[in-house]
Amino acid sequence: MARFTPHTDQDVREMLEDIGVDSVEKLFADIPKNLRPRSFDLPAGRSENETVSEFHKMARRNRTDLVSFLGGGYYDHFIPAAVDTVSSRSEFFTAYTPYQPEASQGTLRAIFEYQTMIAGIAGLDYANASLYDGGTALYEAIAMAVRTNNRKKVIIDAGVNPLFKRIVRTYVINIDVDIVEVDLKDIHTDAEKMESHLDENTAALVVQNPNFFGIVADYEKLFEEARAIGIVSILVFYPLSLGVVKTPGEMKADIAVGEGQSLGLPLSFGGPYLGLMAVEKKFVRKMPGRIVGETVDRAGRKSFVLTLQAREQHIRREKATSNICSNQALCALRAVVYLSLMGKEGFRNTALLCMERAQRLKDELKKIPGVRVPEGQTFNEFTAVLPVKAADFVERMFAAGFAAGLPTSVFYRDRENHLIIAVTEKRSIQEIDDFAAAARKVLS
Amino acid sequence: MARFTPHTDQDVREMLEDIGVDSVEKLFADIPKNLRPRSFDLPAGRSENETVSEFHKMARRNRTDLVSFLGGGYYDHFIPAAVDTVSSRSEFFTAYTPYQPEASQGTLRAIFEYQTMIAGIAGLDYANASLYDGGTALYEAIAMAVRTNNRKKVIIDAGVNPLFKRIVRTYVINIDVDIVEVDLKDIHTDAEKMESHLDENTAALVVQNPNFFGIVADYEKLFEEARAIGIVSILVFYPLSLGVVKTPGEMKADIAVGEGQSLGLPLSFGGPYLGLMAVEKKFVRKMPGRIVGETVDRAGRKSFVLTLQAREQHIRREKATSNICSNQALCALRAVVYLSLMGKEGFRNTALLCMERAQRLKDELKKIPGVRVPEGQTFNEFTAVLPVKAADFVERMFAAGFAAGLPTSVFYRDRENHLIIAVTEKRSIQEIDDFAAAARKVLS
Amino acid sequence: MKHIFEKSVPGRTGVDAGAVGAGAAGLMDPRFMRKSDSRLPEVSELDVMRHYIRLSQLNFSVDTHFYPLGSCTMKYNPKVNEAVSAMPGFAGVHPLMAYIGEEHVQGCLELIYNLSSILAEITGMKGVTTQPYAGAHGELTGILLMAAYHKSKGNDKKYVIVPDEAHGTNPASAAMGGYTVISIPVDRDGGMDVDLFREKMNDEVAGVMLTLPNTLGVFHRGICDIVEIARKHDAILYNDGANLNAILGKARPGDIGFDIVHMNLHKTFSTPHGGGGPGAGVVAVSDRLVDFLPVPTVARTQQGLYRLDFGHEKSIGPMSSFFGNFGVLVRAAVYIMMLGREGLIDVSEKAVLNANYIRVKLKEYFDLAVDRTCMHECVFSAKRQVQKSGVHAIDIAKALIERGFHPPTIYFPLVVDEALMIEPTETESKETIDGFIEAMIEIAKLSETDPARVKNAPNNTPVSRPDETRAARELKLTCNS
Amino acid sequence: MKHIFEKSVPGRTGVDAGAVGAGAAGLMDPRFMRKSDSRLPEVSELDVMRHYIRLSQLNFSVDTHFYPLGSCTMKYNPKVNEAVSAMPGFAGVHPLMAYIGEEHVQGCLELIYNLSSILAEITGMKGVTTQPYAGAHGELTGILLMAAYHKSKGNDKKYVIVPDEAHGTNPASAAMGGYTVISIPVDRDGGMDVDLFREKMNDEVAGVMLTLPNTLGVFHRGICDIVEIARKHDAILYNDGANLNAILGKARPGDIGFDIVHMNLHKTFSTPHGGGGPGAGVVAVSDRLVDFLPVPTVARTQQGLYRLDFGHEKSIGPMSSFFGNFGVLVRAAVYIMMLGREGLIDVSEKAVLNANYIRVKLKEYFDLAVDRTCMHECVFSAKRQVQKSGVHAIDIAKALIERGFHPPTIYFPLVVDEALMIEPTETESKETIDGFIEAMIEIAKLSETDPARVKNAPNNTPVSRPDETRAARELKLTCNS
Ligand SMILES: Cc1ncc(COP(=O)(O)O)c(C=O)c1O
Ligand SMILES: Cc1ncc(COP(=O)(O)O)c(C=O)c1O
Repeated sequence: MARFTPHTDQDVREMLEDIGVDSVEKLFADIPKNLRPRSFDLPAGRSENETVSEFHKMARRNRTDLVSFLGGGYYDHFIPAAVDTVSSRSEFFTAYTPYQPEASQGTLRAIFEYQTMIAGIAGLDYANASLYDGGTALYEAIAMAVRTNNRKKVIIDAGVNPLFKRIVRTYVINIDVDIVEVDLKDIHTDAEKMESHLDENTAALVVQNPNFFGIVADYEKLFEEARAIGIVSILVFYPLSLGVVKTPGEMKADIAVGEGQSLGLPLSFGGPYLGLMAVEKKFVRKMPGRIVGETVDRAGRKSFVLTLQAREQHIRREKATSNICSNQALCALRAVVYLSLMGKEGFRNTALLCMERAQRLKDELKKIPGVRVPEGQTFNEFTAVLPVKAADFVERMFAAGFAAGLPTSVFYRDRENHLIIAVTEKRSIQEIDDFAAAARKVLS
Repeated sequence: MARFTPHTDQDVREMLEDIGVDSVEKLFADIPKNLRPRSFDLPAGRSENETVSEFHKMARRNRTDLVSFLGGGYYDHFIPAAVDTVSSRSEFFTAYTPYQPEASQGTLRAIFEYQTMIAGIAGLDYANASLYDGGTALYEAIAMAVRTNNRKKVIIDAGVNPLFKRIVRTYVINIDVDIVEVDLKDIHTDAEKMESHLDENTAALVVQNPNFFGIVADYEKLFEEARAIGIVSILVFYPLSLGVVKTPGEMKADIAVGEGQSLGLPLSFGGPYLGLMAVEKKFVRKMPGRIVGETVDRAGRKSFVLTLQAREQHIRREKATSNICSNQALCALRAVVYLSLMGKEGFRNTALLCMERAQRLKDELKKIPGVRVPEGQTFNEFTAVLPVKAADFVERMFAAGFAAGLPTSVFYRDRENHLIIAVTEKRSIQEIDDFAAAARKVLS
Repeated sequence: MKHIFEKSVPGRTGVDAGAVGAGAAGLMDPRFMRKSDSRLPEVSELDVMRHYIRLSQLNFSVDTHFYPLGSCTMKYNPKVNEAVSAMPGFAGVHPLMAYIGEEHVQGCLELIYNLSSILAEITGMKGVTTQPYAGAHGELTGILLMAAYHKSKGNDKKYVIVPDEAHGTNPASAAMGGYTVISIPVDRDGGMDVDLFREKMNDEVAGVMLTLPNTLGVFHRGICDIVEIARKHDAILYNDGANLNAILGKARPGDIGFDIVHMNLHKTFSTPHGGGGPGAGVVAVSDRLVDFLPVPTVARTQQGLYRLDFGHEKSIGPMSSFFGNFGVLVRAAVYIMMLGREGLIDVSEKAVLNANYIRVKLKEYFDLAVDRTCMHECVFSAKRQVQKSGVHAIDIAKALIERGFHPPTIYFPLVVDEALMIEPTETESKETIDGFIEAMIEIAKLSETDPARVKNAPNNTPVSRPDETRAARELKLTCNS
Repeated sequence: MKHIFEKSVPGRTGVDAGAVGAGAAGLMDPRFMRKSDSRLPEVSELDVMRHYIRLSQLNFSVDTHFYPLGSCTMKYNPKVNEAVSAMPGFAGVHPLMAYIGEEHVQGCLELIYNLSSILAEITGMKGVTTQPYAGAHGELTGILLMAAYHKSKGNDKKYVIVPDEAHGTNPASAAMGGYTVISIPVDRDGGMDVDLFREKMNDEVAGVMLTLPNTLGVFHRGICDIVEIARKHDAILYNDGANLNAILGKARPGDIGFDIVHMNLHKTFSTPHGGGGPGAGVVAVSDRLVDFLPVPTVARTQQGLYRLDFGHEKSIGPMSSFFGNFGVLVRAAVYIMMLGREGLIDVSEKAVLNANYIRVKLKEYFDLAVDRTCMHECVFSAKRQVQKSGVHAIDIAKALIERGFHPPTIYFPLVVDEALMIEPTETESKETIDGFIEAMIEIAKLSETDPARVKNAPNNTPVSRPDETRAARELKLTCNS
């Protein structure tokens, strides 16, 4: 059994003597006998060797050989090896929240750069140091809006990731916020219907770009109208798409939130991921989560510290802007390293590559009789309407070695033949063509 | 295509201007036109993404699912994860030979500790900072012997790893050293025959423990006799076995060499491995390779430096003790971390576990009709004589999911039915029993 | 040191994304395309490497320093955690695979299922959700579970009781979940004042949040009374289990009478803290709350197959996108398998032993917040130093940094003036702890003999005493602002 | 800092090896068993981690510092190298699998085969062995190939000619392979003196070892004559290709007339230098030496299967246990695939550009060993500084360390007094190089104005100017000696 307590018998004896008790058990005397465990039925420990081998077997029960076209907001993007090199530095990954700036300038500076980059790609003024994931970040944005204008109604486009919407609905079960979901027109935002919902009771308006079905739109006009009546505009974004897609800033969103997984994080069966939040200047003091700011030290040296801590739970307790404490700092570190490595050119080119590859698959699939691809601009994910149930298609494509995409039926009762297909820069031309060929076979 | 040259066009222009030439090509003017390449026909570059994917496919063409009982001097031992954490520290793995002690105390201290531990496990006085591998280390030991007593004949027990012996034979093709190989008695050292070869012309005597067939012996008496007539005793050792097996020091060997792969190095299809060398005090100034020594700096601080450099090629050129320059430093670092992690107890227990597991398999196999296991003490590897050709058995065991061992026919023409089977602490009881069951089936 | 942006040179490139076709940019209608600069740096891979490796060297961390940051459980985290969680069979798996082809991800589902069962046994609870991403997220989950429970019974309750020593996330979570917080002070023994509690208790109280042992390192002595009183008013007992590392195998929240407990897997069950996260705030509940747990959960069929279960109609719904921070769950599962029953008990015993050792060794030099046997941490106050020589807890912290130790927690608990909250954890050796004790004593003495030296620390760090007020006032939050 | 042994406490344990049965130790006859102490330390995993991580922080390295160590090609090594070589399909494969079941290791064999073909094309050669573990080992391989060649023709030759600027491994390898070394000085242009060479040449000369470009950074101008003269006496032309990084796509040893070349894959084709190794010294040969190459080689059948070929009866035999440092071969293959034809040419162009930039910027301040366009490195001498103010090359090196730069090579080439051999490599940016140039100029000036400051450097390192004589005299080579 592995053990990480370094105490020798002699250490224990000496320490107990100094403490003045004669057994370790005495130190637990405050726990009454009747509160002792009724059971503590756990297996015996194992060596590291045995443990690794057990988990290796478990890991093998997950398929890693499938060529994946599965997205839904989480993508199989390429991660440069250098990201791991940095994020596995002990000094980064075994430190904690940088409360003590003298002992944490590394983490503080990295987060400061992260804030800069997230604001930069979103085209907004500020960003915080991370939130848990895209879905919880969306809720935090909504809460900010509600705090800002004290209104209760929140209009959400049905094109927003259903995984995010579900979280928002859970969060509001015991508070006075109404979520109004506005249906799509086929797979597009129904702008007119959206507008018709905006009123003086509306706290926030939430749209996603590209939307869950892959459709890219421009929400600038909608946001303008919203602003005119004091509504906070929230845009859910896919960070990597911003290499080519119009930014939240360019659309004049007030708050942009997104899932940061595409910025150098492995899919890892759902986490750890990264909640991104960037805001227009005036919202900065309302932001949840850690924020790093620049200052000078007593010798006038440029220094970085956690700032605006008065918003946070450890100072403000029940009046804090959020309850968040531990965040996704290591994921944010990965993101900043990823973005540094890609740089301006790599960031744009990755987005272009994704788009180009997706287009190729779209074109190939369109040629298959019975397959329809609804009109609309898309980035790296698109919806195809199949002549069969999408779930059945996916099942048969597994057999051919592909994770073929996400049947919308997983989240929407109707639309049984809709399949959402994602293509990243990791998919080679060959794989795309093989996929099309396999699809043709399955559908013939 | 990936590129690691950071030069922008402007950088190049400015630099050329400062140099005073108008093109980079001009800098190559010293290479005459007629010496320019007749061809340079290489593929275009690829991105990191594409490259990883290509190599991933290649890696998949190697089986990693076989349960391995293959040894032959190279073993599938468990490597604690912490070894990788240390050896992948940029400060260690992107530095070079510690010529500048002020900038290299980390490497120097680690090597110093490595020297201490290798000497410690071998039970000898000193060790060097590493050699290429076990086989080349054996040659270096022989060369030391020849340098020491100026004799030409080297007696090698046939139980020494044939892979090592082959290297020694290559090394001596153009120098005046005679290699005399002494046959085994079945799979044991033929001590009498050995002794009969020792004479005043003999430079060195080489034996291996455990020998290639897995047999453990005690060579103390033989070494004593050799010493009496000025022969240098060289023992080839398997470092992990020294958790239980009598040490080179206890046998009073003069020089001990071994393959260090078992000390935390992956099998990696043959390298990088680690040539170990430990010596009796009086041989220290004859050792090849780097050696780190302790001293003090100008402020009296404990310091570490490369020492006895006057033995080496960069000072002594053709008179150096060896031509070795780059060695296996990173592998030595892994070994020192591995040994630190294991410690006294883990080192011994790993050896005991190996022995225990091997014994179990031996016992099981013995029960199979027609299988014979020759008498003799063994550590974690033993020879079984099968009722069929060992190569055929191995072939059929592949189909059952096992790398069943090394047929001696690979190296020795006779002995077609001999199979050398290795068992490490990584093999679970279950795997051992499955192996025995599969063997029974194949042999029935 | 420069920012990465200051190292940027126009036209310099890092990782090549791959060859883009000439027509790629033409595939999208320009109206939908980005026109503004992404403001990303233009640097080489080497630039990136040198920059961030140099940055890392400015940090203190568990792997390089003793880090007794109270309440944060900065224990050593076995490196094998990282190796296992990075296995392609875990790190490479898309979570939506569980929705479209669960048979292909049986290993991941099994891991979640097994870990859930083990955590239920460790806490003495019936049901578990792995969804919460951190302790605070677990708390919110708990609060919403409370709400759903009371609503299902038709009760509309308004308050949640939280003792004042509680971690800031407790009241914040209660408020975020829609409740008004009633704060109760601690008594002289460091536990929640039971009389005051009894007084404040009423039928409108939805729940009580208790940390056990609490943030003063004390196992509330009034716990049995508290449980009884709460039960009487049908208030849900919530256990902030961030300090579970003190009582593994010594007490289980479920046995004590709690209905909900969140665990900080990243503390008790070892995940490197990552400079602030990620963590995992797994929640376990008693019988009566199981039906309200977030969906989906992982179920096991009679055939031994693992599948997603969306079945609970009473569920509060999902708290996170999938199953929580799966990578952190993997690490906890690895850790628990390695330690096993005895190893986990050993963790708590040694954590408590180390804390008490520090307590007795330092009590002569610093005032204890509560002068009695502590659990996994001991809380001192620098009151005495402040009075005698104006040396504050923060000065002591900085003097420790100067001596190569990460300081204890000093901003918390708020109920202790000038707090020094020391949690050594079980992985530190007597030698290391003795070194720390020596440094603390030296600083205590220096505070009397030469307080200026303490107040001027640290002198060997990249920066010293940055101006926090200025940071908040000037609000420079990006490199280009 | 203490040694790991000084941190050892009896009874403390690190990694648990696993549960050993009570009878295990009884399985072996005590006569064959160890009785002495293994002298290993007894420390926890955390002790080990803190110890070695702290040690690492005492180093300069490419990932943290500019490291222009001449002749060593300390370029940045892409991190992807590490990721690929650690793939279980490579790192986990037993080499003897190639002997007992080659069909199960086709990927490894293919990699060796492909890399060999590519390296043959890069050098303009016909056959390749990947067996040599490092440059020096490649040299010895080459020497033995020479010997085998001459022996096969019935010629017993005695000498190998090596210019005096050559790396120490050249004469050492020639001697180790059984030859007597004839050393030839360089001429004023930095190349081997052709007249002297012609003079010394005779039929007993087995071979000539030439570094190209040589260690003065010069492409021997007399190369065509040298080739012709050597050929006339049937001497084998050996190219020390450690500097191949200067001429990728600009010249190929095979086209020039060499019969043997060794490459330092760890230099030209990027492997992290590991604090001293491992490397890979792959050897490529011309037609007439192919049959003598070490066995086994990897062959490709008509069916596209890869297998071991032991077929050459003229082979000198194996130089290493298997196929050389396979992990290093993987890295080189990854690097070459990423860069491709144009990328490799770019490597040499930028390496030479950087070196010449330094050359012209510093020639005013330091004496050049050879005053002409250089290739991948430029060699200065500190003669002027020695004469004027007693500042030696080593003092300049230490002053550079003080300023955060790893020094150039100063112990070599031996033919240059007070050598400063600067190889910036192609991966360093103009900004970094400008910073280095500035530091060098500052040191040059300081050598005149305040030489003591230079001679007292460095002042900011863990140690300064250790006493090497004492180390060699007292010979303390282990912690317990
Ligand atoms: C007692 C206590 N409760 C709750 C939390 C909140 O946990 P987290 O930071 O994971 O959200 C913490 C963490 O600091 C804590 O110490
Ligand atoms: C020119 C030259 N030749 C040969 C060598 C020897 O190579 P290795 O250190 O790999 O044995 C070196 C390495 O330093 C070198 O620079």
